[in-house]
Amino acid sequence: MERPLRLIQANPLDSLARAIEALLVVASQPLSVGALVEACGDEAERIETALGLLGERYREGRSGIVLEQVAGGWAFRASRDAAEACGRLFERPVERNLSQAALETLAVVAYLGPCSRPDIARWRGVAVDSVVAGLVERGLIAEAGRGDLGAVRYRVTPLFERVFGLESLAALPRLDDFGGDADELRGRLESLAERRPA
Amino acid sequence: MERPLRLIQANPLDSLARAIEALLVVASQPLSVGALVEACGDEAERIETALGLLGERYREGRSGIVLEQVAGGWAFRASRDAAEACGRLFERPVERNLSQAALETLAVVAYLGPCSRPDIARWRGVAVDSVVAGLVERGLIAEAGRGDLGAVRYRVTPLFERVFGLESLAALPRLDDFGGDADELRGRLESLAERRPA
Amino acid sequence: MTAGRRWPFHVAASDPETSVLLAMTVRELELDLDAFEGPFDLLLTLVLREELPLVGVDVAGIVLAFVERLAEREELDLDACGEFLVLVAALLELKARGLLAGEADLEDLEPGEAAEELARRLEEYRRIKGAAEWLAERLASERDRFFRLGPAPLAPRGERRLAEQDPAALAALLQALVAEPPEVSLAHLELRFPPVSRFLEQFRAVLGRRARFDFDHEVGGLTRVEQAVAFLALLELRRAGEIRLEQAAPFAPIRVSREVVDEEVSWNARSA
Repeated sequence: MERPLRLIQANPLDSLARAIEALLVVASQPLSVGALVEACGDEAERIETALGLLGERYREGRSGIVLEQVAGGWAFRASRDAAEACGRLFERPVERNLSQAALETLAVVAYLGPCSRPDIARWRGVAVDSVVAGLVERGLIAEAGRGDLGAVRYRVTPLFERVFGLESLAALPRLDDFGGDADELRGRLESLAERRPA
Repeated sequence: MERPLRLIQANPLDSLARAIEALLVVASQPLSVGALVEACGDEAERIETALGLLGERYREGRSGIVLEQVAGGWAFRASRDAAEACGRLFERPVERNLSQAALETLAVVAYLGPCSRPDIARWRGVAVDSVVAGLVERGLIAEAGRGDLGAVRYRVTPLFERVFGLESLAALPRLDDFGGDADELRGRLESLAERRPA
Repeated sequence: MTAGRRWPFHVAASDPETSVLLAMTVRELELDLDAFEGPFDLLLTLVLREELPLVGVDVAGIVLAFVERLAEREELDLDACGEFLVLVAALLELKARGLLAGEADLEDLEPGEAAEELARRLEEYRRIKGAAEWLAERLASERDRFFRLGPAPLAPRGERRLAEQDPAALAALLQALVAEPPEVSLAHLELRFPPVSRFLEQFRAVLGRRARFDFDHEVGGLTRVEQAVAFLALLELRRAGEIRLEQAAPFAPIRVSREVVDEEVSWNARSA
């Protein structure tokens, strides 16, 4: 705790550099000098000098964190030395399981799609916005036009069929008591939704 | 800023520590020792030693980037000194305007989860649908399967632990330690009684 | 008991010289609770219309507000205290039933056991409130802790891959979703209290036939909860200026009579 304090006094730019470090580690996109000026309440020239110091500190071969100037401004990235480890971190996840919410939503869309978010929410009895967004992002469901009321409807994708090992949707297992009749299923879900307590 | 670097270079764990720095600066969420072991292809014990070195280097008062143990893993955050600068640039959408109802619901789910909306309603004594939907939207709670009666159950997320700065749910105070306010109420009544004119 | 007893209190007037001693009824007692802010009688009305869940209402807070008001006074108004006690007792009974509602096995409990169960639940709720307070304080102390949400700007974009899944899981989940839910117990319905409107209509009908009636006579044979609701309906009618209430002495029968409307005053009120 003692040393860096003395260091600050020795270098007036040090606390500015530390503020910039902090901003860069929190940012979700590169930060321009203008944004740093606004955040630090300091002059552009001093910001640039501080960025120079940080570039020296966070550079390839010296640190695992590397400061890089890109189109939109400045950002931290992983050093090239760590590329292999980063590759494992980001590519590793062959995810075994989908969440319960994701599976249930997929079941509804697979058996009863195309259907809209309000349909799915009503039938499942919970809000589904973030689950649907997640499934779209993963490419398991996709938009399939709009319904009568103008709401975007969704269907499952070829990737879904691949992941679930299905030749086509017709190969989905039958439900007991429902001979593959989607209308009957839909009717049943609607009547359950009506009776569900608010 | 010079000194800690020499410390890392002098140490045989240096390249491991740099790989961990790199992983942490790009990771989307806190990384567990297990995840680091897998990504770095190194032993847990060495990973932990390297984390110790990094904790020394990236600590409050010494660096703008701070290493913290949170939500079951390790993550970088901004130093508290830089909070003002960060506040000018970044929103806090997750925790902004958390109502009393939202906090009580979070408390129920954190301590007694997984639990369903009817469970939470019973604890809080009011309908909780919109509060629960809001917390799901913020990512502080998530679905965790269905209970015996078919109701969706919820648990708190790692983001909850992160926002509240908890190493894990075990870091919450014991529920039994709350509830001393019966005495406080009695005290307030007594002090009022004393103030009453004879 | 005298319904609508005036409850005098001092108001901070803009000019202290002309500060007047205003009178108010217990029902106009101003409350500032977590769940509710406003006069006591509005709280009662909202509770009876089931627009405000009573379980969230801090009855101790109401008692404190009343006692604080009492402390501002020079002397004790026993009648006002009596009215207050009746109203709070009714609220507490309704609240107790609300807290105990929804569990079929509770009706089998002995009164002593039920009281214990209620105390246990209140204690649990108090703990959850305590935990929520702790979370709020924690949030405040962590306000200067910033971290990134989402991926880093220059993070590698790894492809998300999913292990092979079993389609039978989908069928099973959908099957569960279309299954009839188990029979819901209706036992708790017995614990519900009747709507205040039922008594409003009943009392208006009686006053349509007769100029006055005895409250005790009308509500004899009803349960205590029904009597409490009937009493609140009475207060509601008096507040609307439809009836006049008289009581010769504390605990004497409450006499209810039609309010004689002053035509001119009511015309002025409408045009204002």
